[in-house]
Amino acid sequence: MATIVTIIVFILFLGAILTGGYNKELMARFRSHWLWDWITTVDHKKIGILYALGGGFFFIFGGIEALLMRMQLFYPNNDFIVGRTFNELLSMHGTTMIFFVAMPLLFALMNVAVPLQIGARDVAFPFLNALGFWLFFAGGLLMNLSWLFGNAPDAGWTNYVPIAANEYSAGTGIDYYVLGLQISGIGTLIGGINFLVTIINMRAPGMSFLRMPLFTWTSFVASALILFGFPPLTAGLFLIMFERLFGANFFDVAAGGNPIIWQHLFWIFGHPEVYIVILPAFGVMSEVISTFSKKRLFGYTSMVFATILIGFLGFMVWAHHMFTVGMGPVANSIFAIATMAIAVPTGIKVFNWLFTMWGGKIRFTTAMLYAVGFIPTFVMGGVTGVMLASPPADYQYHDSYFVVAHFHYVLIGGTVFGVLAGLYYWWPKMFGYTLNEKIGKWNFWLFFIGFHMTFFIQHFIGLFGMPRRVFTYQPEDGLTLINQISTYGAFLMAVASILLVVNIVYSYRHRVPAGNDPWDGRTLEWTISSPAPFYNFAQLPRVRALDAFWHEKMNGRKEMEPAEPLGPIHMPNDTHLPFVMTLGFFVSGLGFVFRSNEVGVLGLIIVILTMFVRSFEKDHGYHVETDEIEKTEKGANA
Amino acid sequence: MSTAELEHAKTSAGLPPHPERATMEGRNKVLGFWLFLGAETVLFACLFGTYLALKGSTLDGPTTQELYKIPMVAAATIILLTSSLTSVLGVLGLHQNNYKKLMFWFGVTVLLGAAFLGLEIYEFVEYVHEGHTFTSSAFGSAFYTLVGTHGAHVLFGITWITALMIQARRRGINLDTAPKFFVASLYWHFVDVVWVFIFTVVYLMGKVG
Amino acid sequence: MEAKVQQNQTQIKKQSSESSLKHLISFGWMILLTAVAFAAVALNIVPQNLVIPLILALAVVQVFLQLFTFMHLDFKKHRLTVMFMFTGIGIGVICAVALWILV
Amino acid sequence: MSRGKHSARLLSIFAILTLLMTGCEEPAKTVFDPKGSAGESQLDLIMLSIYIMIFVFVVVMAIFFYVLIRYRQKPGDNSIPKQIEGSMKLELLWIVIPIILLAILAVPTLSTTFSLAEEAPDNGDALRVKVTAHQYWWEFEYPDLGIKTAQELHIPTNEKVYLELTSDDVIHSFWVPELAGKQDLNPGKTNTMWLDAKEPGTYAGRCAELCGASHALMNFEVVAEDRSDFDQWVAERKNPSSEPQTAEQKAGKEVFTQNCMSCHAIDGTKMKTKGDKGPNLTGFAKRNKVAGLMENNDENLEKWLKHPDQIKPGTYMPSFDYLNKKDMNNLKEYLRSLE
Repeated sequence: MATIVTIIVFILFLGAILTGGYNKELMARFRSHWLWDWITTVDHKKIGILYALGGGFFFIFGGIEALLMRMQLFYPNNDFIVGRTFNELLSMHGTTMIFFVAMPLLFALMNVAVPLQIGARDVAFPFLNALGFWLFFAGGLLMNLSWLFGNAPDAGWTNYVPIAANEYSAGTGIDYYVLGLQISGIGTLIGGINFLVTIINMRAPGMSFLRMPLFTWTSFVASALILFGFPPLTAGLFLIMFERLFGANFFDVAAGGNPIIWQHLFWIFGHPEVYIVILPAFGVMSEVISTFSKKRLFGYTSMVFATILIGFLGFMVWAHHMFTVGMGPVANSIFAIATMAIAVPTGIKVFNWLFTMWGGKIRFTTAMLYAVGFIPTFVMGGVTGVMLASPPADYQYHDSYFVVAHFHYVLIGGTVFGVLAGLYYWWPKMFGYTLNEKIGKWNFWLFFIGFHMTFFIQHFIGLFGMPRRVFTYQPEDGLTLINQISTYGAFLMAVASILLVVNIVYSYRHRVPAGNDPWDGRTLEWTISSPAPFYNFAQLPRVRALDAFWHEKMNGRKEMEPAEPLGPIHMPNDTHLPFVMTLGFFVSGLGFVFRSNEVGVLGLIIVILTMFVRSFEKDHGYHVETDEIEKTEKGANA
Repeated sequence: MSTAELEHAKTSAGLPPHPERATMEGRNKVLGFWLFLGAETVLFACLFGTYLALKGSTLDGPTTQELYKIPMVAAATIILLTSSLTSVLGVLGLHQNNYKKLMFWFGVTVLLGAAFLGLEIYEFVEYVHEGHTFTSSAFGSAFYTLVGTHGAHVLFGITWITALMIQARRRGINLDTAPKFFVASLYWHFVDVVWVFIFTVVYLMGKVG
Repeated sequence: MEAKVQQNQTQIKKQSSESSLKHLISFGWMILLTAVAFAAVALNIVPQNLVIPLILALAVVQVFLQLFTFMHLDFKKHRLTVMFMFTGIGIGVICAVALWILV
Repeated sequence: MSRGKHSARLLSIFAILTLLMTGCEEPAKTVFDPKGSAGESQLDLIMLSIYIMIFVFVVVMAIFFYVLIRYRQKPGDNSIPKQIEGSMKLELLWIVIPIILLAILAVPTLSTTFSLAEEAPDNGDALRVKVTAHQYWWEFEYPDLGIKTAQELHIPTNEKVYLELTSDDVIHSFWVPELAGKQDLNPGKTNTMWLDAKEPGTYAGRCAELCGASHALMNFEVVAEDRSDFDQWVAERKNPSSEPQTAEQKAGKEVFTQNCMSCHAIDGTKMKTKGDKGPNLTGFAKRNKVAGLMENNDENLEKWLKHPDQIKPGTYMPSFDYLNKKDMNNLKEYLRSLE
């Protein structure tokens, strides 16, 4: 039966792909719908907005999961959500927040800002960029579907075997994790390659590497980390998939396997991942602090080299997540020293930010508040990170709430503050109007206070003997009130998050055009109109210094000197193929989850067919003519 | 000889000497593909590491020394190395804008790839008969995952190059197809490099013990 | 104009004949290195504890041959590509060795 | 040694603050009050790193607030500040100082790492315990003494006890906050660690690695006793009084043989099988806790026997709610007579 269905679906797909839809009239209706425009877009700015929407969407899920967990921990021996369900919540919360919230939100900012900052008309691979987004979204969707179909992944975001093996995690929960991450991981890898090539090949004339804005630099290094960090995850996920679906024996001790292999593969990926989500946030902070202090970034060159160094060292330290595994004192010592070494380039960054503000004229906009609030918060997360680097001390911290507190300081205090600063900062460039500053400030303070209330005391919860990932504690442990305070803080953060939504709605209703350069910016994105025209730059700018726009402003010019005469601009065509290809992956993922290998293979065949269609397609894009550009430019300036 | 070369030089006047890097799209594609190969390197390295960690866990099945047949591996190696040479000769054809040379050498590459794949499938069937299967032990799983992933790459390479040849038949060599051929040959060399490590790390080191 | 085209053509000719030879030579080297590796294992002519380092070294040499001749990598022209590729190889080696000895 | 405790008191600013926040609840098991030398050496390191980190944090915050207050834009001031590229001297300063601080932390880190990895001496004098973790209970075996017990690790005070840790199913982690940090228990691999207790007492232990539905409830206790008490415990364990005395207990033993024997062993009886799937129940009456979790009394025992799954979700112990009231009472009588 399954085979027949498979064949029918397959033929339908084949027909649809080859004919471009059998019902022309229906297709025409589809094509004229605004949704079609977003599904087929290859414009990096629109894809950036899609990433932001996707990240925001999954943030709701991750946030609700966090609140449910904090509610369960409000009382000792509470029976609100216990056992496996709690494990599902904590696994989905972690995985969602890292892969489907933090990464897409950073990708959103990277998509919006990086091509504009380097003076490029487009990214290197517009098609792949769209594909990357859709794959991320499909992966996230697939994983969250697990809530509807019985059971969710329940082995933590680290998904350690053997609890992730068939024997100890019955049902298909872990399969959603494996296939969801695999699909979105492919998307992320594609996105990373796209940014690397864009930054290497498509910089405007005069934009040498050492004139690139720091956000572009950190995006570059983060993309390189994606490039080399995601393959170990891909490999590991394949191993787990083979073990769960096809009876392989990588991790089963009885068959000669070894569960530690997964831990290594996961953390070889996992540690760079931490820097993938923190480095772009560092970049945002550098931009925001520099702009709102009206000063050039202090020690730009050392910032760049610190970023690169952090990237390199990020691959040498993964085993500090495994000090208690029993690797022996020699390996532990080596990884401890390597880990401590990372504190040096990170310290360089913090002091350079402080000295960028030193002697400046600081304006406390909401974006700047987040950047300023980031410094003490991140320093807290950083110093606890160094504390964790010491193996004997880590034997006490490991897998306790101390670790939970530490990485939330880094991930919220670093990444989330960075994303929020970036959103408030680039919002006008994305949509043409600014977010309301008054609500923004409320948003910041509530979030800031709620955050510290939730997580500061969690350091102590850990040192008072509470392991992480537990659904309860005993009344005699003496941890009740401290947990309750943490829960109150979590709800305060939820209120702050709602306030952000309120701000977005309010600012949209009362939108005032922001103009090209609302913040007195320093970099190229502020030289073009807000929102940016679809071709970005009518004429590619000639870059003459670091902070190119600021340089021109200081020399009495209002805009960049063009590096080329006005001429037709080549643009890529919109295409629905990334969506179709993603659909193939999604079908494949669902097929394997439901243990129907025919459907799984069918999905992959759809993917490969779409690849061929794309390869044979003669898609050379189109040209925007000079008079149309002139008209658009005039319209924007009027 | 000289007339033929002159003839070919005339046609090549339309294309620059390195057509794969002549356009921005081409340069992006080549660079992007190199980066992708960097990622693939790490992927294979992880599979190699897994194999090395598990190669001793043979349980009751045959050990590496009993299992591996060096003559067959040597034949496969020669075939794949030769296909690497033929694909580079194809790229030379591309650089000379010599359509026939390009098609011939890439055609040979595909055939050699298919021969390699056939040999590998034959080898796997043999092993399964000897009780060395994907699920028989951790060693079995790791072996088939590593070598099989490489085999899947070969299969994908064959399909890809064939598709490109069909494309070239329709459109000839131009600034659009040139980078595609170049990139496909990069992929093929990479698959070859991985095989160099497979015969070294898996087969030869397996024989040594 | 005419002369320039002529010059261009001879350049192309020269380049192609040269590189053809270059590729054949490096192919010869690859076959040779492979043969040595197989022989080292099959014929028992190398001391036991040196076999594995030897064949690994031979494999590494082959990688360089492939990268710099067959794959047309040129350190001067494609500096970033080379850097990325070698970073990948470095990280790959770390991963493989770590799994090998730490697990 | 005492430096650790002393430092912990110096940290009381934080601790008191936190205690105030917690309404003077006393945390039951804290890393800040170690009762063994492993925990003390770990606390020494923790305190050293906290001091260094507080120093760093204070310096950063001093600069931070100075900058924020001093350099805010005054209304009407539209001048352009001087654009500074950087300063070699300053940048070198914040490269060198962190390196020095890290070196200060690294040296004791390394020496402690190696001292905590010390293995049991070969002469056979040291007390060795084989710890095996199961979903969701702990098995403690004293190979040199021929004793097997569960949920309660008995150790003599002021002696280093060498643990050999392994797991029967998934990965667990052994943690007694007051005595020593964690060590994972991996299936198919044996890790070692040592701990000691300087004063007699009962120290709470936890599983620290997510191990399934009842990870939160996989608790155990370390009971440290003077050497003479410990020796007495060993003697009792070697000759337990496991034979039923009263009629009820005898009937209870009957119920036990029919329902429980295939999984649970009781030493000192002549039962046909010696179940090893569940905890060894020898001397059950003397244990502090039922299932390592609840106070060992009649009521809790019945709760556990009737619906273990409601207490520890996912446990392998089946429900014995089908036993009639009499059988249940007899079984409890018997279990509570095991000394």
